[in-house]
Amino acid sequence: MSLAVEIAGVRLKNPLIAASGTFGYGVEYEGLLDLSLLGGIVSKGLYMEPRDGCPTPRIVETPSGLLNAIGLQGVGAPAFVRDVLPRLARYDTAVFVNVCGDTVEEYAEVARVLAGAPGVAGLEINISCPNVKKGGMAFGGDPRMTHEVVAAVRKATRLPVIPKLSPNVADVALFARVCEEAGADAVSCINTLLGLVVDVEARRPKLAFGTGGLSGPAIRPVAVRMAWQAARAVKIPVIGIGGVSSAQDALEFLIVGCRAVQIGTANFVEPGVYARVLAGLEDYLGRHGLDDVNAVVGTLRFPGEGAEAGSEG
Amino acid sequence: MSLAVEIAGVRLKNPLIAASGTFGYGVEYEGLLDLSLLGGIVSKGLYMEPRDGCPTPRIVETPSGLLNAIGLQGVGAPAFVRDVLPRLARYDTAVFVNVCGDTVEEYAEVARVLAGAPGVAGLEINISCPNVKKGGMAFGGDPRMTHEVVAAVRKATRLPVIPKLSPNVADVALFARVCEEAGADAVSCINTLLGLVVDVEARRPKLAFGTGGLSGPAIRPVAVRMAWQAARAVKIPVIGIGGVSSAQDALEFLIVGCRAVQIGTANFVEPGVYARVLAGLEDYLGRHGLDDVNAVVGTLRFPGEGAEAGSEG
Amino acid sequence: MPANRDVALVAREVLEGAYVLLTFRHPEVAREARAGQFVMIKAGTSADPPLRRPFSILAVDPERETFSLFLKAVGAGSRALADLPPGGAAQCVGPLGRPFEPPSDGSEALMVAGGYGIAPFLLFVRELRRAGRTGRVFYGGRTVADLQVREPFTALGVSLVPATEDGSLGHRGRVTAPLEEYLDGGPGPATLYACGPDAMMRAVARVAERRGLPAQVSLDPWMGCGVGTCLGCVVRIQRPDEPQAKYRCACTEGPVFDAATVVWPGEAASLARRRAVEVKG
Amino acid sequence: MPANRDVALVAREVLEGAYVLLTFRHPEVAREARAGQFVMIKAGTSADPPLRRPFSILAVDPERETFSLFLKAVGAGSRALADLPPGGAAQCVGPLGRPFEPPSDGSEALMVAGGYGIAPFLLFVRELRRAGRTGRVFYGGRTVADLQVREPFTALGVSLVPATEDGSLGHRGRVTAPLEEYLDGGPGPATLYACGPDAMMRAVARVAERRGLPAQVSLDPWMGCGVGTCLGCVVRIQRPDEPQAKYRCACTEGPVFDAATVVWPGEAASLARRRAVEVKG
Ligand SMILES: Cc1cc2nc3c(=O)[nH]c(=O)nc-3n(C[C@H](O)[C@H](O)[C@H](O)COP(=O)(O)OP(=O)(O)OC[C@H]3O[C@@H](n4cnc5c(N)ncnc54)[C@H](O)[C@@H]3O)c2cc1C
Ligand SMILES: Cc1cc2nc3c(=O)[nH]c(=O)nc-3n(C[C@H](O)[C@H](O)[C@H](O)COP(=O)(O)OP(=O)(O)OC[C@H]3O[C@@H](n4cnc5c(N)ncnc54)[C@H](O)[C@@H]3O)c2cc1C
Ligand SMILES: Cc1cc2nc3c(=O)[nH]c(=O)nc-3n(C[C@H](O)[C@H](O)[C@H](O)COP(=O)(O)O)c2cc1C
Ligand SMILES: Cc1cc2nc3c(=O)[nH]c(=O)nc-3n(C[C@H](O)[C@H](O)[C@H](O)COP(=O)(O)O)c2cc1C
Ligand code: FES
Ligand code: FES
Repeated sequence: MSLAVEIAGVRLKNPLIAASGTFGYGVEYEGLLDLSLLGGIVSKGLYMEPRDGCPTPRIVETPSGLLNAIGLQGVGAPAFVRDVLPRLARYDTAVFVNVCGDTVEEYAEVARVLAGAPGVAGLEINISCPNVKKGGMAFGGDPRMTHEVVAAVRKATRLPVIPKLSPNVADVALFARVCEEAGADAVSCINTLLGLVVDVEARRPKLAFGTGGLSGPAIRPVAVRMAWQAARAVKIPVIGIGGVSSAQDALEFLIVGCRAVQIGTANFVEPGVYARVLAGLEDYLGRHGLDDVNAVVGTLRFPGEGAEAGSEG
Repeated sequence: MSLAVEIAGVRLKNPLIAASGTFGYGVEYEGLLDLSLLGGIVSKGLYMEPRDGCPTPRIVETPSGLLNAIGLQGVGAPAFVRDVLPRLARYDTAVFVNVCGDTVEEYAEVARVLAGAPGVAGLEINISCPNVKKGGMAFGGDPRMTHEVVAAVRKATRLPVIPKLSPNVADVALFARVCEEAGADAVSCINTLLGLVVDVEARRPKLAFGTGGLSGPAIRPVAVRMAWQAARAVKIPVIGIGGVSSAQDALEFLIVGCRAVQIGTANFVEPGVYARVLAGLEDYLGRHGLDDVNAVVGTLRFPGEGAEAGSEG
Repeated sequence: MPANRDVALVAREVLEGAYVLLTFRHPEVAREARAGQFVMIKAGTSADPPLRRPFSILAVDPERETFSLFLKAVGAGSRALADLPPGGAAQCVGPLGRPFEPPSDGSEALMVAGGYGIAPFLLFVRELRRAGRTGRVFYGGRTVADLQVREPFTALGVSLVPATEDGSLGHRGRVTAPLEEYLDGGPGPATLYACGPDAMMRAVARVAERRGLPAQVSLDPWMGCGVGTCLGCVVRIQRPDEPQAKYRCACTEGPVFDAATVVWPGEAASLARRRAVEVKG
Repeated sequence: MPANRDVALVAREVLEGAYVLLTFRHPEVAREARAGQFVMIKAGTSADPPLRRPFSILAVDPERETFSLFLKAVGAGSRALADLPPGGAAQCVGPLGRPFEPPSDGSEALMVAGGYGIAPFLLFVRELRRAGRTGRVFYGGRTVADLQVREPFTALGVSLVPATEDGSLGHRGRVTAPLEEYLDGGPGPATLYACGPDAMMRAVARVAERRGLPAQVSLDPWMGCGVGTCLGCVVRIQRPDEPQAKYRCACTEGPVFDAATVVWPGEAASLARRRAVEVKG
């Protein structure tokens, strides 16, 4: 039975990837689980410089979800290359780096720093970062800015470029197409939904920053819908993200057309989630008489339509 | 202690309104609760003609949420006026009607039918209906179509006109402003988020229709954020909707600037929800030394900003 | 009149095979419940899963103001109820739905139950008895563990014919076999009542149609609210005077329907066939 | 090495005042836990509330491979644990975090606990005793019901000084009062350890600073993951060699911190003051 998939020329031993910002730099889980179990890891978001992040509270629970405003606390790209990458080299898993920037130039610069480093499988472009030149509006909310960032990173590196789509848009398929046109090798879909939780006693937002990003099981139906829309819109692979914590959840994304799936918030809930999801995937394939996980990709039968284009795998 | 609020010239004895499609025509709850407890009721969506609705399954549970594709099963506006309105006249609660249409003309026609009927406090315009002339795209996803529908209803009636905003847009504030400009007296915010749940065994959507609308506690952080954005963008009142099932939830919407709050999915979960939420509101006002619920409207202190404009109440 | 209440678990008896007997205090349900009616109930206040679940009312004790459920833990909602600690809190509204109608004079009630489908028949047997009527229960399941509510019937002197697919109790095979056998024996006029898996209810409906007997089935579609507003529970029903089938709420117009009016999923609505049955029934 | 496991509730003892003692089987925690360490644990698998909760490890039984928690039900997560039926399932990872460090040679351990803050000190007392050291516990709460873990200490021959705000047990008032009284009596060198409400820990930190005593506090910020990846639990810490405070994860670099390095919320970071303390401590 084969669980291997290929994303943008990178072979993953299985379709499960740890999502950015929810798995640290990977090394935090060293003692707790075997990182080689994972198809891949996405580092937390990296700018050039180290960042302190937002004041606390940074996270608040919501019904079946999590709202966070961490503020991209991190060590910066150069320190990551120096201190973290060598430690990850021991594991048989693909390491993707989540690239951030205050400006288009910074994205390209981070990409260049990483392009030169050994052990990076690809770059995930976090276009949900606030654009400091445009008053903090997210790059990923505007098709033109999205194109500009992706094209700039594309120029800066030969590594696979994987923009991560924002769900805070009306038409995610449009943004997927913009990324494809700008030279992306794949897209990740989705980042967190913009949300607000109010502390009614204090009449302030519960998060120190104000608004935050909503993740977890609560958003899964929205994420699956968007991944489905994106997968229908582009030829490049789509990596599904949003509320995955079981094999069934992962299968939803695969069936609507994703080649791989990221697990985010569930890492916090259950450090052992990968082994359980992998076992569930194998069980599912076995029960359905399939010997390759790619055989389920894009097999959704939508009412009134034929089956979606099958996998090439 | 006063819980009364005013929306578009309509006085509500308290800020709690039953949301469209989750409270039937109100009369279904006659035996179970005292309808006069409610500030108002919004009927389920009405076209001119009776509708059969979607095949089953029509509803599927999601983590802390509900995904539905009912397909606006209903009796049609004329039958509502004839059979239901007289029964609701007995209760001391404001009756709003949720107006649907396949075309701009149908919206106006339904509005005219209702304008002539006694006992209608206002019209909520369901701009999330699919536009049959434009291949099924929702009116409420396009600013121009939104303007057209709202302006047409505005012309058809002197009743308060309250468009209900779709959350499936990038910038809900823009749509709120469009409605205000088109002559709306208030806006409801939000309708359901578009979602998809896959039956992985059958590799089809769990809903017979395919996609559906996500509601319930899961969406509350997104709904509160959008209500906050809408309330900052317009002068007309905003009615908050999304995942309310407690006084705290209702207060979140009031504090970010809503004049009233609708309760949807929670009607299914707990038919007695209104009495509990009202008691909670009174308790809150008491604890905070306030004697008017309007005093909390728009009092959010957002980090880096002054207090939002206080209430006029 | 149904009432919504926060209820406490008064008694809990864990049975074999994921079944459990739960007793709650709820005066209105205890006083008013009729056979075939149900409650919508949910353990605790977690929003996952969000909704209540429908369960038939197995028994009531008007003096203690309690009612009991016979519940099989199959998913998150039923498991949360089954795991309630004694004294644990649930939210409950009931009694809801349209009950079984007694058989017409002189007609014997033949009740066919599958698994937890036995639940509504205990109240029904008591109602029949109060009216001086008789009945007979055919009780089927996969194995003996699915047939755990037997004593209360036999204690009332009601004959209960068990059937299990694995032969571990009573007749080996489908429960409709002993039913047909009984009917073949040529008893007097009979009315069929069925509650259980869809396939079983369809089979009973077919028996009734073939033999020209009236039948009532208690459908169990997915239910979101139980009070007629979510429109999630609709089933296709075609009454004899209707030109075509209509979606009707199983929670308010059912769960008990005249079997001849049910348009079973996947089956073409054969109005003529149903009309014929209606005329005879 | 911490390990993640599905655990079953082995024993459950309900105490007064929403407190409960819970015992689970988890070999690694039972074997490796050190005083001040915690587990992240969640009852069942509902997604609401989604996350696990941190609880100090109260006691371990390496032979039975169990550990115990002393838990106060305050919200949905703790209540779900407190309501677990015997045999009920939880998900648990541990042992996590940085434990208390023993006092330097010749220094007496003065433990100050508020409410459930007593939990880490039972293991600590055992560790001290294994090292042939002594200690003394100051145990405060609002009322006597908040001071329920007393016998295990006195059974070990440790002196325990209770204090309640309502005077229902021991000294009436804050627990820092008997602590200061004891220190005023001029004992030998002492090291302070505090676990409890923030205000209490700050008060203990101030006592330590004023008297030039080393102190360790076990902070309890909100924790999302317990393993250093959500970055939700960060607290401001400024070490003597650092020019300014840094956000540090309480779950991996704490929960136990040198009190002199903690930048308490709302307090200006007074590095000079803290440096002075460091030098003396
Ligand atoms: C009137 C009535 C009376 C009942 N009486 C009893 C009784 O006495 N005892 C008893 O044990 N049970 C009874 N049931 C069944 C009981 O309600 C269900 O077993 C229960 O709701 C399952 O909930 P769950 O959360 O445990 O399982 P879930 O996880 O919700 O799912 C259980 C099953 O329901 C299916 N399902 C879930 N969502 C949908 C949907 N949207 N549409 C269609 N199918 C869906 C699932 O596929 C699964 O097979 C009754 C049902 C009805 C309608
Ligand atoms: C290291 C450590 C050890 C602990 N040991 C014990 C112990 O031994 N026994 C014990 O009873 N408890 C202990 N606690 C406290 C325990 O973890 C909490 O009581 C528990 O997490 C509460 O969860 P809940 O779901 O019951 O309550 P919740 O509903 O989550 O809330 C309880 C409180 O936490 C606050 N809160 C919720 N979210 C946030 C946020 N994002 N930021 C800040 N505050 C928030 C709420 O305002 C509320 O006051 C310990 C905590 C830590 C960090
Ligand atoms: C605490 C936290 C931090 C995150 N940080 C990042 C980040 O640095 N870069 C990024 O692209 N996404 C970040 N995300 C988003 C996740 O990678 C993921 O897209 C999102 O959480 C949805 O997936 P989930 O529902 O599985 O968590 C973060 C999410 C959380 C909860
Ligand atoms: C079953 C169902 C049917 C609905 N029908 C309508 C409708 O007819 N018209 C409408 O404007 N909104 C409809 N809605 C949306 C609700 O009115 C409300 O906007 C949404 O559910 C969010 O609120 P909630 O989270 O409190 O449920 C429906 C929602 C549900 C769950
Ligand atoms: S269950 Fe909601 S309408 Fe029947
Ligand atoms: S609790 Fe998540 S980083 Fe500490």
